[in-house]
Amino acid sequence: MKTYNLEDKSIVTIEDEIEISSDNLQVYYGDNHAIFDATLKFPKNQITSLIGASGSGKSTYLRSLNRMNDKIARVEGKIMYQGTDINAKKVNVYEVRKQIGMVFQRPNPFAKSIRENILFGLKSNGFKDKEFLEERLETSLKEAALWDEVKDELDKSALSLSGGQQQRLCIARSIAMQPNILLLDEPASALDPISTSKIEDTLTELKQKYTIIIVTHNMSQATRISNYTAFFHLGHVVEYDKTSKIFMNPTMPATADYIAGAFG
Amino acid sequence: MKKRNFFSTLVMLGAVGAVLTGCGSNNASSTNGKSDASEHAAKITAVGSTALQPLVEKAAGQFQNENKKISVTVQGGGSGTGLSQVQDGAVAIGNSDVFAESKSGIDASKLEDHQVAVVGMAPVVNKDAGVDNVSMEQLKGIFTGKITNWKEVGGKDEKITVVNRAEGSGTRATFEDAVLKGAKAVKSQEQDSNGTVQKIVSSTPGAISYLAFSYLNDSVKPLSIDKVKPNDENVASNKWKIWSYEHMYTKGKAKTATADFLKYMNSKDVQDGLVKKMGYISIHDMKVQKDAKGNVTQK
Amino acid sequence: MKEIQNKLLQNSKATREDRFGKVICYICIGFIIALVACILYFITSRGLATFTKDHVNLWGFLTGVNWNPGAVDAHGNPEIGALPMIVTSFSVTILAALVATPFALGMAIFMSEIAGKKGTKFLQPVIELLVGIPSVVYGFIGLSVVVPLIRKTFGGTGFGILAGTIVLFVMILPTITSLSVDSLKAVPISYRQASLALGANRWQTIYKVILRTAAPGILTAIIFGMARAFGEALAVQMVIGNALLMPKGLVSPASTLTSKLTTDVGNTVMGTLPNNALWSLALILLFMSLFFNLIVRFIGKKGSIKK
Amino acid sequence: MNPKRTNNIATGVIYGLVGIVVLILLFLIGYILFNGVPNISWQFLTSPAQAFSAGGGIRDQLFNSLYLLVLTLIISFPIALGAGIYLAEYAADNWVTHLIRTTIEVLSSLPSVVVGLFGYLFLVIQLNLSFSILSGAIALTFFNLPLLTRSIEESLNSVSDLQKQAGMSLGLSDWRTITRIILPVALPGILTGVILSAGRVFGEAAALIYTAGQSAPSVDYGNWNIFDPASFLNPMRPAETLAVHIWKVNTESVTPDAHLISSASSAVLIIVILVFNLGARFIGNWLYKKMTATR
Repeated sequence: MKTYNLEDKSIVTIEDEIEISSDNLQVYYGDNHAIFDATLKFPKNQITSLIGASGSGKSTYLRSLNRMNDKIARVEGKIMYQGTDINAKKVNVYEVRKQIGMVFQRPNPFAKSIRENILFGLKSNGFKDKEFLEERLETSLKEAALWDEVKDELDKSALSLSGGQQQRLCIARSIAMQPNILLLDEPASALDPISTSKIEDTLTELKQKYTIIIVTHNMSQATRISNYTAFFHLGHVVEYDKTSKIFMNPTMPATADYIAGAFG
Repeated sequence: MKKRNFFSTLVMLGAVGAVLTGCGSNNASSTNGKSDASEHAAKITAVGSTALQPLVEKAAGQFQNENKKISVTVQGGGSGTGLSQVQDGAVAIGNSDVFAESKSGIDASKLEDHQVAVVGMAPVVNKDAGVDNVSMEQLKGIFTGKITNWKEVGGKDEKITVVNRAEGSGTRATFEDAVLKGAKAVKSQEQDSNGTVQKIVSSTPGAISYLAFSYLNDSVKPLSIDKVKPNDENVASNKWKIWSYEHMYTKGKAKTATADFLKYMNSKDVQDGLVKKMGYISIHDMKVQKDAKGNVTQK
Repeated sequence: MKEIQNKLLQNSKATREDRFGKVICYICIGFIIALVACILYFITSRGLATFTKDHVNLWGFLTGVNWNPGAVDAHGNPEIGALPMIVTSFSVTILAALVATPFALGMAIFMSEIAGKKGTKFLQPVIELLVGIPSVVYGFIGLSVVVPLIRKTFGGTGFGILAGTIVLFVMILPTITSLSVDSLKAVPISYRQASLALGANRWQTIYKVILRTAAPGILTAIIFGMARAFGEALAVQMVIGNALLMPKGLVSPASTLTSKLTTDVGNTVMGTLPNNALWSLALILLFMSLFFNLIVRFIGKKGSIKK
Repeated sequence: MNPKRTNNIATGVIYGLVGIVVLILLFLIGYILFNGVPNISWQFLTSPAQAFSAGGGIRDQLFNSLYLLVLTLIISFPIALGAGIYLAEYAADNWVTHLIRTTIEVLSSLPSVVVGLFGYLFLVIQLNLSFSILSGAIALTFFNLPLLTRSIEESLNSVSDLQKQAGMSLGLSDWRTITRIILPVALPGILTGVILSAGRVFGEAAALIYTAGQSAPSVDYGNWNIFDPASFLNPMRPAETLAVHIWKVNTESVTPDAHLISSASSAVLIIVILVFNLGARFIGNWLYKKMTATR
């Protein structure tokens, strides 16, 4: 692998309304500095992809955005959301995570029924009204394009679903909480092509209502679904721009080499 | 990682060490719980000798039937426990197989002795030892380790396995007083309970031990000593020397409910009924009397 | 916006729940620690009284071979030598653990790796059943089966370390087995699949991957087994012979710390030397189990693969 | 030696070991049941014990054992649960945690009689709980805590991290995630711990002699007033359990049928434990299925 000057970067200025942004974000695992000065702004109701080689820090960055790295890593810098620095200590992390949902690489439904998977979070937050819950159940499953497949067996164990269905259930579970932002950490990497394309379709639909940030290994996936793309390399954000720009005409040599398949 | 582990253990040892600096005075503090509280509630607790427990428990049951307001709890724990707890005032009655005088750490003058039964003990051997009578000297020889084969006392050519009783137990003290008379017992197996001794002697060829009369049965062979048979009449007349009292001690003079209960223990009802049924010898039948030092006098 | 900001900054139900949960957990662990501290203090203070109050020589206590707290020796010191019991306790525990571990591991591997669900379903309740059999029953079976068997095979009385080892072996087997099964089951399936995919056969997978991964858990299982063996009294007391002699071999009567403690503690008077001496035995027991604990953990650290 | 042969030999050895263990188990259980079952009768199970005459039963002892088990679990399970959760979820990997683990393991190696005497001096005398089921239950808690705590911790740890992350990502509190999501999945493992410790409760004698006592005063099974000394539910009454009864009958009893009582009681004990194990497993599986919706 060539060495690049990591201090050089090309970050586009975003004109649209910003939903969430990070300002000089640093992440440390013990003594190991994992993310350097990540400053990124994510536009509302758009899909942004985070790409980069394994170990480039894109997942770490994503997990920092809704404070999933608490207790695991030390995160410094600001994360601005709704005019509040949600990386501050006094912030209610549970509220943060409620508004910024997350879907993981491997499908991880609860060992409960399909219905409970969707409703557990809501019930835990004190929603008791039956009608409201049923309504949420149906809407979220529909939004996640799972309703037609499971509507007759809502009381079956979620673990009996196929991998792709489980992952869509996880997406439905997240959106049932009515978040503003959805973080997805390589949501399709463990799935077959058909499931993957179903998930991609779902995401394209979902961006009407949510701001989506997705980590992906799959560059064609990034081009297919995302409006913006950020390229991570060795913990640095090297380039951030419109997806078309990044893939057609990257500014930075590292980005160009990565897209050309020179490494990663 | 290793270092941390050792460190944690060091801290643990340190904590143990810190704890011991303040240990001198704890003995009194942990046992001074309640005094005489049991009597106010007309609740009597008797603790101690496991051998005596069944008798007292049964008597307590009958006693409660007649005195509904009084509840009597009887527990084991051993003679030492009984004596120290009654001395500390934690319980109303301390049951003991031995005279309080013989226990170090017990101030016998503060305790009042109530003798409730007499227990006789007999040496027992495994059936195939081929012996049914020994002299006192021979018995002493066996338990001091001078005689090691049954053929030396007229039995089979079989090694003698001595099974002694637990150090400090009432049975052992009685036996050693009567048989060894100050000589030191050979180091050997020790068992605490009558039941276990019975089982071991009956299953181990060449084994010898001693049991209270009530535990004698077909599985083991009791020995006569100098042709005197181990039975109740011989104990009553002191022809059979190995016997002792069962004591129920109170701290100072027994009061109210406790006194009533002790009186009941001494009544004809209990002495001729329960005491005999449980294999003890009634205190009323004794023709002689033994004091704490082992001196026997005619009644 | 303002509303969301407020939500973000205010404590919610979840915050309270978490605080509540933490408090509960800390109370529980605090309670356990207090309990342990209490009991440690209790044993240590009584156990050390022998040395501080009755001025018994610690070295003499650890190396002496005569135990007779009621009497004094030629120099006017009480005869309190615990060495024979220490040696016996050590031998019985280690032997029992040595014998039981391969069997328990074999059982555990069988139950978690080889036998199907049916085999496990049958074996598990049976093993758990054994834990509940009272010591006394083990003791009596030992007395009526094991001791005569040893007597016939090796001569002597049959009482001794060997009989104690056999009885303890059976008693600690279920503990080690069932805890080991748990550890083996906790090894992720992906490890097995990965190993098999690399062409390793079943045994190689078990030996090189599963056992290594589960090593710390298995060692804890062994510690728990040894701890049980170490603290067991009633059963051992019946078959070991309870003779205060230095063990001469595996079939000569001997006495363990616990059997002595259990036999005599009811017959002594609190606060007197014979009683304190027994608490000193309990203290040794405590230190020895601590020591075992350390050794096993030390071995465990060396043997386990780094994560 | 080639890997294939090693594999075969190893498998053979394991089968051999298992075979021997199974033989031992069968012998033990067979021995106890064979000696005991013929002596069990309805009358034996339902009549009170006799001190010196034959024909005594084990009614009170049997009930006491079960009641003591329930009380012990009520006391020790919540504590062990809290401690287990602490160790699995909150404890940092540092020397304090190691220290705590070590102390808990040491606690499990204390001889019964030491715990019994501690219980006697501390609970019975100092706290004035007198010889009672409650004292016994607290003393047994000492034994149960290490085992339970460990099995709860291990079961919680064996649940995949993904489940916890899922809970976190929904904005649930850690506490809720642990108790409502992870705990149900860990249930079968926890159950093993409960069953093992229940076995210990059933089988323990030495510690109970000094705490729950060794006499079984007759109680009224129709009296549901928990505070009435005569009530069978009163936790402040002395209670001899089945294991203590077996011990007593074997060591100091003068009843002519001591041997019969002892072997029959042992058999009853085994059967009760078996029923409890199977019952606990059944209920556990049912709960597990209900909570996790796996069918």
